[in-house]
Amino acid sequence: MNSSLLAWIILIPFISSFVLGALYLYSISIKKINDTIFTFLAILAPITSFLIGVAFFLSLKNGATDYMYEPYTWLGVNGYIISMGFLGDKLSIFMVLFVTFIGSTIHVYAAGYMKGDEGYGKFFSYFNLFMASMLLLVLANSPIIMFIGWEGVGLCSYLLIGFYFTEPLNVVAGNKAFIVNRVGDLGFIIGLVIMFFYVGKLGFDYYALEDYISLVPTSILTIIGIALFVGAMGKSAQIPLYVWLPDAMAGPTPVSALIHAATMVTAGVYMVARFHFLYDLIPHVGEFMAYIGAFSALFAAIIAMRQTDIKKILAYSTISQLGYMFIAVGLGAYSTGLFHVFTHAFFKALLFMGAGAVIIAVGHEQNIFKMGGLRKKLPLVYSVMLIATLAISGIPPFSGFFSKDEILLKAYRHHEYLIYGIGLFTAALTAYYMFRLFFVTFHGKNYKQKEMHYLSWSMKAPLLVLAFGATVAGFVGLPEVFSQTNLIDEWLKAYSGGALHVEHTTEIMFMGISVVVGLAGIVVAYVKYFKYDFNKEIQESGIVYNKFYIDEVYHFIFVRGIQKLSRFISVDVDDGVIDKAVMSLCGGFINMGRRIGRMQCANTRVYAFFMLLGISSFSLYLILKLG
Amino acid sequence: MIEASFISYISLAILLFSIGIMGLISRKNIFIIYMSIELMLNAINIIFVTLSKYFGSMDGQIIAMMVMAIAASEAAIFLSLIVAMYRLKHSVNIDDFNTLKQKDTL
Amino acid sequence: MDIGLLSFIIFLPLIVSFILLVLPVGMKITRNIAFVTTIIVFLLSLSIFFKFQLTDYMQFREFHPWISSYGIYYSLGVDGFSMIILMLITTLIPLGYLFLWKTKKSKGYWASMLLIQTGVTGALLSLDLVLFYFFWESMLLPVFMIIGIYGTGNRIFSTLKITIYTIMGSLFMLVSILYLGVAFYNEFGVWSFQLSDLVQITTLSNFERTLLFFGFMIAFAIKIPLFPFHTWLMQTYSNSPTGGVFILSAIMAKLGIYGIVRFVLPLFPHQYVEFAPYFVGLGVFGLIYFGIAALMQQNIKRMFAYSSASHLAFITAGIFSLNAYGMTGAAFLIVAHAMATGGLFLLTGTIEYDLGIRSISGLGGIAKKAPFLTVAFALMLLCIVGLPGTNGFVSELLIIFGLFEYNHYVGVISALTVLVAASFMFWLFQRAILVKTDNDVSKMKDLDIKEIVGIFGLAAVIIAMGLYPHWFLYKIEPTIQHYLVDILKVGIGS
Amino acid sequence: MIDTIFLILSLFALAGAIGMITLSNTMHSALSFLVTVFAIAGLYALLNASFLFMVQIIIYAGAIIALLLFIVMFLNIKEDKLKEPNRYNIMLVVAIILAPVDYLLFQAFLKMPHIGDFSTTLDNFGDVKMLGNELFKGWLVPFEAISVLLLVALIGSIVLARKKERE
Repeated sequence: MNSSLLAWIILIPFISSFVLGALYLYSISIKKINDTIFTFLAILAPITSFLIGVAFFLSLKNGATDYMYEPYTWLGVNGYIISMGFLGDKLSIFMVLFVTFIGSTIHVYAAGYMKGDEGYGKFFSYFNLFMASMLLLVLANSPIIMFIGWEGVGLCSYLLIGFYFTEPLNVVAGNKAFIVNRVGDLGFIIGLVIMFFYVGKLGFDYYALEDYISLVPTSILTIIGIALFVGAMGKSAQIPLYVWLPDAMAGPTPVSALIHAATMVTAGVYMVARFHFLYDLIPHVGEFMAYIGAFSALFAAIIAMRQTDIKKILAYSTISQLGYMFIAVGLGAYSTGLFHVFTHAFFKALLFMGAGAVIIAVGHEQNIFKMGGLRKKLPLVYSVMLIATLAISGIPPFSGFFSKDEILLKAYRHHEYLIYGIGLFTAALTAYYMFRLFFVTFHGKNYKQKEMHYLSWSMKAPLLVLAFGATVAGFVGLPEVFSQTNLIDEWLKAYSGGALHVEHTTEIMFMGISVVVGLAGIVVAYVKYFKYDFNKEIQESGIVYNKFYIDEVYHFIFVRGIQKLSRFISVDVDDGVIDKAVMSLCGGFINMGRRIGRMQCANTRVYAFFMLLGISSFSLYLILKLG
Repeated sequence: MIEASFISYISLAILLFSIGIMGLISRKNIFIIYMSIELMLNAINIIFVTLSKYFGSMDGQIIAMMVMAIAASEAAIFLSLIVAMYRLKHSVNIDDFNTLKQKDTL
Repeated sequence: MDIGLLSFIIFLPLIVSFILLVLPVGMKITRNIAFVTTIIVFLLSLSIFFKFQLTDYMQFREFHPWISSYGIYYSLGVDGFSMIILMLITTLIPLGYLFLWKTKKSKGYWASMLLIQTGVTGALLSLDLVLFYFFWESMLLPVFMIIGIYGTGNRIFSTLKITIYTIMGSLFMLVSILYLGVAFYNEFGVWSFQLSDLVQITTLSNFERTLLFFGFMIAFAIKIPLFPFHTWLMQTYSNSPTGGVFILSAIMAKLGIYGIVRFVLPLFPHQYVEFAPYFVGLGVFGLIYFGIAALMQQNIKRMFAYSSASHLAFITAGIFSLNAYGMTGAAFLIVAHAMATGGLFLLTGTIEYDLGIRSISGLGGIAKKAPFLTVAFALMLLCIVGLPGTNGFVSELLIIFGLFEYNHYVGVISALTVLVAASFMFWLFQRAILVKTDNDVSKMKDLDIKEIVGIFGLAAVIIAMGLYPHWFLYKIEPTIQHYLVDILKVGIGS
Repeated sequence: MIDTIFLILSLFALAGAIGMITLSNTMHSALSFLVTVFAIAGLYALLNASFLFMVQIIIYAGAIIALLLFIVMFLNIKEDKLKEPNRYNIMLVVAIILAPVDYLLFQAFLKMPHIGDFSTTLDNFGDVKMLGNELFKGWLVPFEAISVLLLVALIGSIVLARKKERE
């Protein structure tokens, strides 16, 4: 295989995005273009990328070495060179596969979801730009190139959250997402810079970094590790930078599915796995990361329990699931984390797409307490949502069970009992709030009858594909007790963090505990919400519903604080002190000028008199001087 | 006793020149100002002629003559200017001719 | 053709401008001919770019006696650093014309624009300090006229303010130049104001050099502007017509930076190194200070003024970082920022032209009316924000590298730049362009084809420079290394 | 003899000059200036400048002052239009200020190098013929320039004094 095809994986969606954008501008300002052209161009790109990805996958599977393609020198200063390069190793091709696969399905779904929308072409332009950025992030061979993709996905996230930009709330949400992500990027850049300073001059691609990273003292590595993790926190919405993700649900649902659930938010996890050689050297940072992940998981799950907006619930569950992934990668079990990324992508995308279908069907209503009883109306959506909900709740044999269980097991085996406990508890909460959503949406009694909107096949077909995926995705990482070969561990051997052999009985015991806990959550939800009475108006309130007022606190401290500071600087300091000082200096001169100006009375005789005075005094001086 | 020496002529010229300046500055009548200027020219001419004799060279006289020629042309211009200005403002007071003065100072 | 190419570039606009002023032609013909002139100049500078050799020497030298009794020569030359800025100027000015095309200004406006071009390119290319001073001052005059005649608001006062500010700074520089000339005469017995001669002066004491250093620095700091010499900027920007503010922000401010690198660094390397910490501190402080101040501005141009000040402070920090990363990054950010901020000012000018509004609260919902404008605005804004894929990112990254190398803490603080610009820029974008408000923007027209070609051409360059910066950077590498030699000498000496 | 004539002429000149600047009637002061002009002409004669003596009388007394008087009469200025308060005070101040200047000039001329003998001169020094020779040998170009100047003044005065049509 020619390694230059790696570049095409990225270029195809990029070109597609550019063409779509240009056509869209043409379409809205000059002559309308039929949507089918947009659809065709848009869907072609991720599928082509996917096929190229498959080709690389097969080639790597047959024992090919990692592909490396460096088309040109990106930057060369002071003799140190950073190349624009792409790396196709097992990790990146794994990511490419699932990103393009999920991306393709969601493209198809979006073609139905966005049908007739004014910004149809724009949507797909952004979507393909996102694909290109995400693939660049994944395929980059050096942290800097990765950062280009990293920011690119952030930009697309911004653009897509604020897709309906005439609404202030959407744009505010987009801004929030971008700025909070930028806080993370600040960390990322600092990490990059420090890394470049210490080892980057020996070469700044992953191979070189892996070779030389051990030259760096551990204290510096700790700083780098934490700084990069701050970047991951931003992108993957972990405490304390998670606040943007729930608001990001303002975007169209396919966006939430693709960007804010399946792919972009997992970039942080991917990044940590990418830098496994760094984090392997600093397990204490990893532990910190795991704790952040655990607390994020718990915290988000608690908030999700009381939310009423279907997408917000899913958003918090995303944060929670991302927390699990960070537990895994924090503890060095990168492949386990990526396994969860993989399964999560399926069931969370499915959940969002199902939710999107529901939202479309009931006419753009997102409050689950205004739905209810949709089981009969939307049988297909009902069944796929059930699969996805079971998967996220960790019920075997659906995919979520295997990955989540492996994470918990890893946590236990690393003697992180607190994390294990939190994880387990969160699993119960997850099952509870997901089934709360599920029951309220699809079951209940005394719900109002609603007029249903038609769902096109382009929306339903991807649901089926992903439902299949959500069911079977777990089997690529079967635990040892069921199968000798854990495919995903095998594939990502370098990232598995060392095999942890567990007694089969222990393993089965842990699985049992997980299942029991998950079922317990489901039972509670069943009792409370299966026959939920829609007639009794309950208004959710309280500190949990209000997300612990974190948004308000942030707003008060950061937004208000900086605005006050800004006003202070520009009004009080700049105008009040500096300009005033300058102007009063000027004023002094002007006053002096006025006084002197009075002598300029515009009377020639007076001028002559002054001239005479000058001559006279000069003469006097000469007389006195010369005697 | 004052004798007609070099320095006497010079002193006379200096005095006449000073009187010209005094007239120039103190008076407002444009004719008097004009005559003061002419007086100053004459004072300078005296100095030229004196120096001409002093150095035994004709140059001073020639310059004096040219000054007179210039004074003559000046007279023509100046007097026609006065006529034009008088026509404009009906005044010979130079303080009335202040069109160039900036009215609003800074 | 080589002989006189630079002179041709400098004086063609001047000559055309005089001819146009003398001939009884109308505004339209003046404008069209002026535009063609700038295009010719652009093509000439393009030929310089391609003929440019990869060395650190001054190229395309021109050397003629001017006031020979005082050793003042008409001496021109271009090296990597000035070449990149020359390209920038000659590219941006025709672009600006495309946007100013429809503003029905009089003939004098276009003639002044040509005069400005002569001033800035002359200052950029002259290697004789007196000649430099001559051009440095002469470029102020047309700006003075453009703001004073075609500006808005309290324009006369703004004009006075900028003029007095900059001339005051320049006077310090003039005194320093003369002092250097006299020192050279005392030491070598001949008069010369050539940069290459003046660097050989050895007789000056450290104290004198420090004073002279600050004499130059004040002039440049006012032009840039650095904290606390910045207050002229905000008022001038908000009262200038679009063309004036475009020139001021995109080009003239950059010449302040250029002056530091071209003259201060080789003339006073010791002082440069000695005072670098203060200027780096000032730069990083200015970055954050102006960035925060920009947040709450109500007037778009005023906000961009603060934004420019913020970036220019950052560039200053970059050139004082004393290493190749910072200086290369600064050179690149000069270009990136000039392009982006120039584009933004032109786009804002279009909005102002259509709607007559320049306060943020009076705008909103433009995106629906003018999609091309919105896309262009977004691209420029992303470059200002320093998004990867634009040249803004490359330069900011390099400067952060440089500052980190200079001092770890400063480097970490300077990384805040990724946050500062983003916050106010995106907020502005939200309020002024995207979100629909009650304001009436029905008069807003989208860009016409000329403007689209211009601005998207610029955007293409911005992105190309972001994706393949090396192709643009390798030509200035030898020059930067040459500057570093001066600094390294100091390092060895002390 | 010469000393006496000089004394008398200079007294006349000074008196005329002072009269010119002090008299309030323009007519009177012009006549007073005429006295000065004649006195200066006499001084020229004393200084062996016979040609200048004539020119002074013809041009100054005959042309300039006469023209001046003519215009003054022509314009017929009302005396009360020209209130000039405290002009004597100003003159006094100016005189005081001028004192050092005069003193300096006086000193300067006193210290001039003594080249020629002032009392004894050539016989024909200052003759019209000598002046003419000198003028047309060494000073031809300035002389011609003066003639052009006179022409310009002629045209200029006509242009200036011409009555313009109201626009």
